[in-house]
Amino acid sequence: MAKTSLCDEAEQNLQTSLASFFKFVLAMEDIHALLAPMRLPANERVMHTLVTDPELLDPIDPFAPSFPMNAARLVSRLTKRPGGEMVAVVLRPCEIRALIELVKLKQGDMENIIIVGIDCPGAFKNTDYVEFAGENPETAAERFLAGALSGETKFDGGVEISAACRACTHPVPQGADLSIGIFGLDSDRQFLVSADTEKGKALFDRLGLSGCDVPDSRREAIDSLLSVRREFQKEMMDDIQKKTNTPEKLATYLSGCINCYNCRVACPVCYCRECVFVTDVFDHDPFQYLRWARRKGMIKMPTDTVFYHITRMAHISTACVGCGQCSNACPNDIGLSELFIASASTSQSAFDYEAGRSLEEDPPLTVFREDEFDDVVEVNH
Amino acid sequence: MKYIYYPGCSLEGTALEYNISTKSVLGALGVKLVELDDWTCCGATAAEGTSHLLSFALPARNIALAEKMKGDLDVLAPCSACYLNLKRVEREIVLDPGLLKKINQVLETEDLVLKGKRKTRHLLDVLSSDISARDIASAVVRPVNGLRIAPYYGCQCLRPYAVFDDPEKPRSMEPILVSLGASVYEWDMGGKCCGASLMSTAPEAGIKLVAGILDAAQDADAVVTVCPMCQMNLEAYQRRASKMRKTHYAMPILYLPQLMGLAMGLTDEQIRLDLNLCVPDGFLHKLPDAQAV
Amino acid sequence: MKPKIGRALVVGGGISGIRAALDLAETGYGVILVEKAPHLGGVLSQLDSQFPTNHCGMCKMLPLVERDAGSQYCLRKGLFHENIDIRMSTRVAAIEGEAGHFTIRLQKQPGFVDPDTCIGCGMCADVCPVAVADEFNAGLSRRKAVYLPVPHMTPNTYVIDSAACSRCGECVDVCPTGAIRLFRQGRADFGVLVVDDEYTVRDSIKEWLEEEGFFVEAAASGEEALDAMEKQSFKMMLLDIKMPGMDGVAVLKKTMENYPEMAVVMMTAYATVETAVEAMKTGAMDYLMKPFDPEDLVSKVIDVYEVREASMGETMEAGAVIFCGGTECYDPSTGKNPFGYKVFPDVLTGLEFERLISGTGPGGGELVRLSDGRPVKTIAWVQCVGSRNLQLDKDYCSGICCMVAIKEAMLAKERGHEDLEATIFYMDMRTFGKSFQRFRERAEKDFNIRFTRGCVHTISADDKTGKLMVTYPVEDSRHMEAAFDMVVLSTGQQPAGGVDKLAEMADFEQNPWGFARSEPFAPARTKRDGIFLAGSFSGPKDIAESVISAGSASLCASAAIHAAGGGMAEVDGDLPEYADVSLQAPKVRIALCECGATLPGGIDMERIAADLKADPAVENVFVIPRLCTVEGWDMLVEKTKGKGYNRLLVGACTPYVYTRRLRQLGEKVMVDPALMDVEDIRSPAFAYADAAAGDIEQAMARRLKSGLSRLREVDPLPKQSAPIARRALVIGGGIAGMTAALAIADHGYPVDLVEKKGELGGNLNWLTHTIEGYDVRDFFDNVRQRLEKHPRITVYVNSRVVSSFGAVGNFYTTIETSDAPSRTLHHGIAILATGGNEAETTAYCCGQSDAVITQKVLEQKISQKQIDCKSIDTVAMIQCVDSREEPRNYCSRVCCTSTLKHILHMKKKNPDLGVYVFYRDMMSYGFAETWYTEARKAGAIFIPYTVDAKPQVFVGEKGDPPVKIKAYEPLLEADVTVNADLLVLATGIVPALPQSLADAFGAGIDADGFFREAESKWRPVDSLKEGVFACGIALSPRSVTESVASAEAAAQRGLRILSKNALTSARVTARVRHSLCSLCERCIDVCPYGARSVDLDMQKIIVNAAMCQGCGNCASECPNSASVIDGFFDGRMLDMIDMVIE
Amino acid sequence: MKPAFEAGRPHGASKNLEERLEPVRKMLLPCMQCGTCSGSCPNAWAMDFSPRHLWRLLLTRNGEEIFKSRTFVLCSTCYSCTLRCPRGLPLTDAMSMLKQAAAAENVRMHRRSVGFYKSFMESVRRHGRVREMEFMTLYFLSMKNPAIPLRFTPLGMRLMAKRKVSFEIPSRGMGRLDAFFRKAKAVEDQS
Repeated sequence: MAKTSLCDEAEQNLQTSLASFFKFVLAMEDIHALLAPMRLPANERVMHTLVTDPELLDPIDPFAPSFPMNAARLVSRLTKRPGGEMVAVVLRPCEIRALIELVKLKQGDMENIIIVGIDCPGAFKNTDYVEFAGENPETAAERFLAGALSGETKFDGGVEISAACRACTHPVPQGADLSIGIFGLDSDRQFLVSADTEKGKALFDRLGLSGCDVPDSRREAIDSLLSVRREFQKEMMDDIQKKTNTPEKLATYLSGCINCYNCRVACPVCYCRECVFVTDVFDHDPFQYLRWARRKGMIKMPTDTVFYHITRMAHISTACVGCGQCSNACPNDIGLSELFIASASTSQSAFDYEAGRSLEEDPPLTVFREDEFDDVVEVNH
Repeated sequence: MKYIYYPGCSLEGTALEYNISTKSVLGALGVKLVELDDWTCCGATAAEGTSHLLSFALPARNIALAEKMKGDLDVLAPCSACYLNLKRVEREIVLDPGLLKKINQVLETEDLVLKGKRKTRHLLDVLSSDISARDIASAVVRPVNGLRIAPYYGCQCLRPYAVFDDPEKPRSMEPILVSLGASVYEWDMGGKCCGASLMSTAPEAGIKLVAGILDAAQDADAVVTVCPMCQMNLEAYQRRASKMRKTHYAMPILYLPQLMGLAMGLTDEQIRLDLNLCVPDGFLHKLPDAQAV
Repeated sequence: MKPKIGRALVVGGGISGIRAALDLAETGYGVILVEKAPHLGGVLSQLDSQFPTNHCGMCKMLPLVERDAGSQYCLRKGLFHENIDIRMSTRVAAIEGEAGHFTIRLQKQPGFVDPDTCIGCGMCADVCPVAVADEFNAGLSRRKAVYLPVPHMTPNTYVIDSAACSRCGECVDVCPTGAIRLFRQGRADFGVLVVDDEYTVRDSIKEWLEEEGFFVEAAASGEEALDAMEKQSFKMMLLDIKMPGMDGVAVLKKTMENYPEMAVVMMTAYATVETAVEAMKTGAMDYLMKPFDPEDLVSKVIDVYEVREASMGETMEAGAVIFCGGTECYDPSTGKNPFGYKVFPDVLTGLEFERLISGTGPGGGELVRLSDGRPVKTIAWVQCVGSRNLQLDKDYCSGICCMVAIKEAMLAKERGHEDLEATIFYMDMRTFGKSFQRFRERAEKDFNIRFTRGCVHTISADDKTGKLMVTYPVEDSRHMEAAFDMVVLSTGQQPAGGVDKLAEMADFEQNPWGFARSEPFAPARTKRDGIFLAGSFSGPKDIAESVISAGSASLCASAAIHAAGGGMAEVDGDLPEYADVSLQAPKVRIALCECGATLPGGIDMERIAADLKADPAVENVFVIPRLCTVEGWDMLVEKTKGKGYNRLLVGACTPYVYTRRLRQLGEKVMVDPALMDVEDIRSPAFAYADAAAGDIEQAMARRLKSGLSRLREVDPLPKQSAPIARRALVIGGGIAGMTAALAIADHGYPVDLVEKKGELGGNLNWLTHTIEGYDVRDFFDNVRQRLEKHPRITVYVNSRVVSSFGAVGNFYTTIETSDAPSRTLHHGIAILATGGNEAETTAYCCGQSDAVITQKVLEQKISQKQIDCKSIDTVAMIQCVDSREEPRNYCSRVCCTSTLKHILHMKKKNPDLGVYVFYRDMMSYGFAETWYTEARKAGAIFIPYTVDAKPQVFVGEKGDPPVKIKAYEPLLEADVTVNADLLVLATGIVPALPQSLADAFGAGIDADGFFREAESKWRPVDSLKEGVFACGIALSPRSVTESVASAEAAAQRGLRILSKNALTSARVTARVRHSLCSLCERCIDVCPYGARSVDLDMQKIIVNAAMCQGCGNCASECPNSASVIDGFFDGRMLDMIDMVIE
Repeated sequence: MKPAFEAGRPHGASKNLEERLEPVRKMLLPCMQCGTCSGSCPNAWAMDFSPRHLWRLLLTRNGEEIFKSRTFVLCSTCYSCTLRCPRGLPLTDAMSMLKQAAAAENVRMHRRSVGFYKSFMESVRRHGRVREMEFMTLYFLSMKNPAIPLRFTPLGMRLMAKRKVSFEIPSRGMGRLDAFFRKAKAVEDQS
């Protein structure tokens, strides 16, 4: 049974209230650092920042609609090898889920971290955020939540919550030790702290939080958000299916690709130290390019772009958490997240697997079950 | 070809026509028969029902007699019960020397000794193995074309000793029937039991077997058999079977040599259809002579 | 490589023969594998699926050490190993000499098709006018007289069925490679001399033979004949016996003096037959009796001609012989045939059924009635056809049919009509093997297969529905009739035809059931030293048992060769040293075979050559007119002698033909054969035969380019090897452990034997006799003495394994002995022989009364004379106590036999003793069936019970009988009560393999606590982790003799490794490119051989190359090719694919 | 339900019958109760116990039950069971042995078939060959049941009409095979 506490400081707004809370957390003796999105001093861009001094936590801004990268990669860096100190990390649900996948792939470790998850109403693409934040980045979160929590997706200046976020059906954190909830509350000031794991509950107690029940309004708000998102997700997947259901259409869809590999750098679960596409496997002889060109009369350069995306799909579709960073990173605006979310949904449901759901579930491709996909494998028939 | 002929009791009584037709047909095919002098009953199924030793000693007496005769001749038995009883002696004394000793003790009373040197042959064995359908065909002068004949083998020429035919699905009569011009009536009752002496000891059980066979033969023109007991059961109890099944059976049950005689153009006296209890006119009309008329 | 020191002959190329040959070959011996059929695989070449996996899996038998010495693809397709010399269509004619030094004479049947030249194109079969029943499809389809014996062989070359062939010669004319010789052409050179004083005889014979193309001379007398022989050479003489002047016998004598090679056939009349027989002692080959049929005479001459010209006798040396002749299936059409087999088309044998549902079967696997082609919706299996049948003199259980029937029923359910119903009619469902009971329950529960206890006695046809009516008794003695579309007869196994002749020739005995007889407690041995038995040749066996017995036989053979001075092969040195080309850029030389002039018209090899030369990696391309000829091969050798290249690609026909020859070529021209390859360019030429020449050329070029890509990327680095500890550790000192230890030590390697108790022997300490009457104690004493005296065996009693680490070749195991410091042993292999014990129970009032005891206690009481059989009236026994139901849901295999043993013993002491046995299924498999019959004959009454209605037991008060058993008797349809003096419970066996011990060696344990084999059928004594083996009861319940077999098999598996100084990894193994590796460890999870581990200090994934089998799981799991398989590097694979689809 | 048998204490038929059953029981010990005999028997439907059940009774020493049943009397010696028995047991012979036992002990309920066989043998003893009409008459006499002859009469009349059989008054006195029969009995009793 989770422990829950409502934080509601009458004199403070959400922003200041959160800052106080996290200062309190970082002040705990056994928590040595906090990794959280903060507005940077120079240009107020929101980036994940590793803080050890609680006094520097004022610009903490976890609800800013900015999502420059999936922080699971950062947590991986902090925990891949034993570090010794305890870090609290503030993560969006999709970041937690990506982290869980990475831990399964031995790219991170949960032992020395406290995960503080947040309710996630979504975020803009990087360029859109800059546009939206404009001159007043410090109010961006407040402005955004005012609309987003009442169901708005489009905002001033024509910016829109990213497609991946609008299709996301995991707005509430799973697998976090502590969770910060804002859905279904008075978003101006209130937030809900809940502890779901043993680690979280211990911290909860030491923080001296007082217990309370979860307000009914929260459940209703989440349900209504989910139904909108599911509908959008379905439309999106139908649309992508139509656009890419033949090899030719797929090639057209991906034709803008320039092999910059930004998407794989941005992808939290693309964990290879070096991608196979930059190894000698694809270091073709010059003779080879000419031979290909001769065979068909012409060949698009660079080569292997569709192959690259298909390979990436094969490698990560069972681990894809749908965070949308691939689209975010694409310089040529290819709708990669739509494509990857759709393919991930198919492959994960085929294995009855959900990326990031649980540390206990082994990645499907490391598990051998003799009786699966009989119709595909046709062993001995 | 020459055989020692052992007709057995039935062929002197109820199966007289079998005796006569067998001799006539074999004669016509150039086979010589020397009847065993002073033969006695083989014990039929009755000896078995009363005394184990008698059931061997009685047939053994006849084999011992045959052994006294010159030449290396086989004993020919047209009656399946006789055949089996003689065959049993032939086979069992090999397996059980003690039995041979006991038999010979009994045979002493007749001044006979059994050595076990004679082979007993069934009439059907001789017809199908020694003579062959080809030779029979060449003796046919009035082929019984168009007759559908149900071959009925009964039990004892087939079982328990599988000597000349498949004991479950016998076929040995078929080439002979075909050589006579007849067509073989396909059924699977050829090797089934007719009830044997149950017709006397437990008629309520026996009659069902008879009726079952007659039912299955319904579309045949005649049943042909090589066993007096079977012939009797199938022929003589048709009335009772009819009564039980509320139907009217009128199936001619002929001995195989009778049908052969008809096709080979032998005379009535050599065939003696008149001795059969049931030869409906309908059947006679189908015979080649009738067709000619 | 050095010539092999020891060599063994393996007779029979079925599963056990292949296993024995591979075992010996892997250990380093040379093997001659002789098979009388034209193909290997025995009956398994016809069976696609095996219980309990219902897949094949034969490939799991492929060599695991020194893999490069053999082929690494489907074993049903073929077998290649450097050390195995395979002789098809060959029989053993004589075995002389003694163990260690046998002289073997082989006789090869005439081969009309040269397998080295035949390319399997099939043009011969297309024109062959003769069609006969195809034995591969169990006669369900037809084939030509020239045919492929098995459709899936590689290389698949045609053979001619000499009996069916009419010698018309059509095939010879169309064969594109001239592979077929009917030896007709040579007939004119085959001189036949006909000697007879009668003009008409000699003249007509002359005429007949001349018509057949022979050269014939006639002679009217003996003198004339001798003259003729001086003038001209003849190969054969037809010689009349009775002639005026010099008679036939005199001529024969003279001829034999002067022309001993002459084949003389005597011609005789009835009166002189005896003389003719005498003449054969003088040297005549045969005789013919006058008057003769021209056809007989002509075919006799042709036979002689063909045998002389085409068949080859050969004499070889071998140190030991293993007979693996297998069995035959009972033919239900013989005898009384109550099931109408071959009468009703829908009555099939199991083998026919398996062919019918096989994809390579006559109907492509569709399950339809053979009578009318309608779909099969109901099938019945009838068990024990030709088994357990005293009438057929088969008082044994074939052992395998129950499981085969269950498997077939499952296959039918899987592949047949969706609502197909399957029923198995049985008397006892003998699920006595490991996991069999659960397999049966899966069939019953998950597959809804019906099991009906009852012996089918009649099958008839219903003409209206076309169905088969099956009549069977139900337990309450009524009879049921049920309709089925198809009936499958589970035909039993019987001794292979010709066992008696082989027995006479090789001087071994047959057992009372007609199989080859093995010695007590030595299942692979015959009475003749050096002659061994494997597989079902000595009695029905399933695959696992056959594989074990093959291991046991190879162990014995190896020991025999070793004892006679032939050592284990040392494979060091003498390997040709090829230049290291790893730093050179690939330079490929290409040889193209034009295949005579047989390729479709218009193809220009030079054009293809020019196309290939465009690739900068190609050094040169040259064309050879016909590679399969001697001249062609010489030309290749010539053209590859020059320098300037470092890889060779040959474009020719079926590549497998050349694999062996490339090795020879490599040694000649000093290019590593691993850097050579053959690409099949002939198949595309014919696949596109109708296309334009240009298109065909492109197709051929595509193949070659693909081969080129493959070759370009071959890693030229030499193989690695690692030294090993040539010492074995055996854990458990029961019969299995002792046997294994002795077997290894006898080969000269030290063995450490660890036993947890204070004394050796395990269960042998209480067993006294086997059911056959063999004395277990004598046997035990013998083994113990030999073991204790053995200089190479160190025994540690009161000891246990504390921990172990390492891998094949180098294990480090720490053992703890009471009252002594612990010590660490360094060993190359480990054998787990931890055994098992009789299970304890509290069921059926056991423990509440002295009158209720277990079978083990009974045996002890009998041996200690604590039971006076004469003083008791009635004994009851209950089988399967706590067994064959959850949680101990397995059959303990030995209990029914012990029960029978005790019954027979007690009945012998007291024939009037009443014996009542309550059983579920009597598991008297194999020859134990005879003892079951004997127990019945002795008067024991067997009463079946079910799990739902177990017998009830009451322990008596004063005055009552000591124990009272109430149960339902289904045949009498009534309850029965047995008032017994003694109740004996068969509680079965529980294993004694601690989890911690298994874990220490990386071995698995199954649900019941037994050792988990790498594969239950094909690798029954191996762990998935190489170097760890198990035997005896640790594997599963088994008898003393069966334990010996498994122990010898495990020892043999170990010797494969210990016989090497170092383990050399194969060319195809996995490697990690550490710079790319993210250490996600997924590759470790997916490696089935436990060959991978992570080194946390080095932050590296480590591959044990000796354990890696190159399966490729890791490479396909690794997303960025950090894990690669040598020889299958991504770039090369992509390149090859690219070339093929160009 | 009442137990079919209680092993460990005597049960079964009279001592004589049990003794006669012993050789049959010994002969059939290898029986494995497969039921092929029952299934092959054309008369099993009319039997109170199937042959398999009969053998089971025999093996479990329930002789009394056996002689209360008509099963063995209904054997028409067609040898189907013998042919098919997978254990190769001479089942038809076993049936005959049961008939012989019933004949020797004059088991009352089987007097019809016993009478039939005995009358037949009597005729053989007297003449060496069976005289069908005489044997039938003897049989009717032995049954002492006036109802039985009636059943045969019409057939008898038909046969006589064909002169296949002749009506004979059974004659007493010395028979052709008297010595033979006596010796057989003596030899049989000896063993």
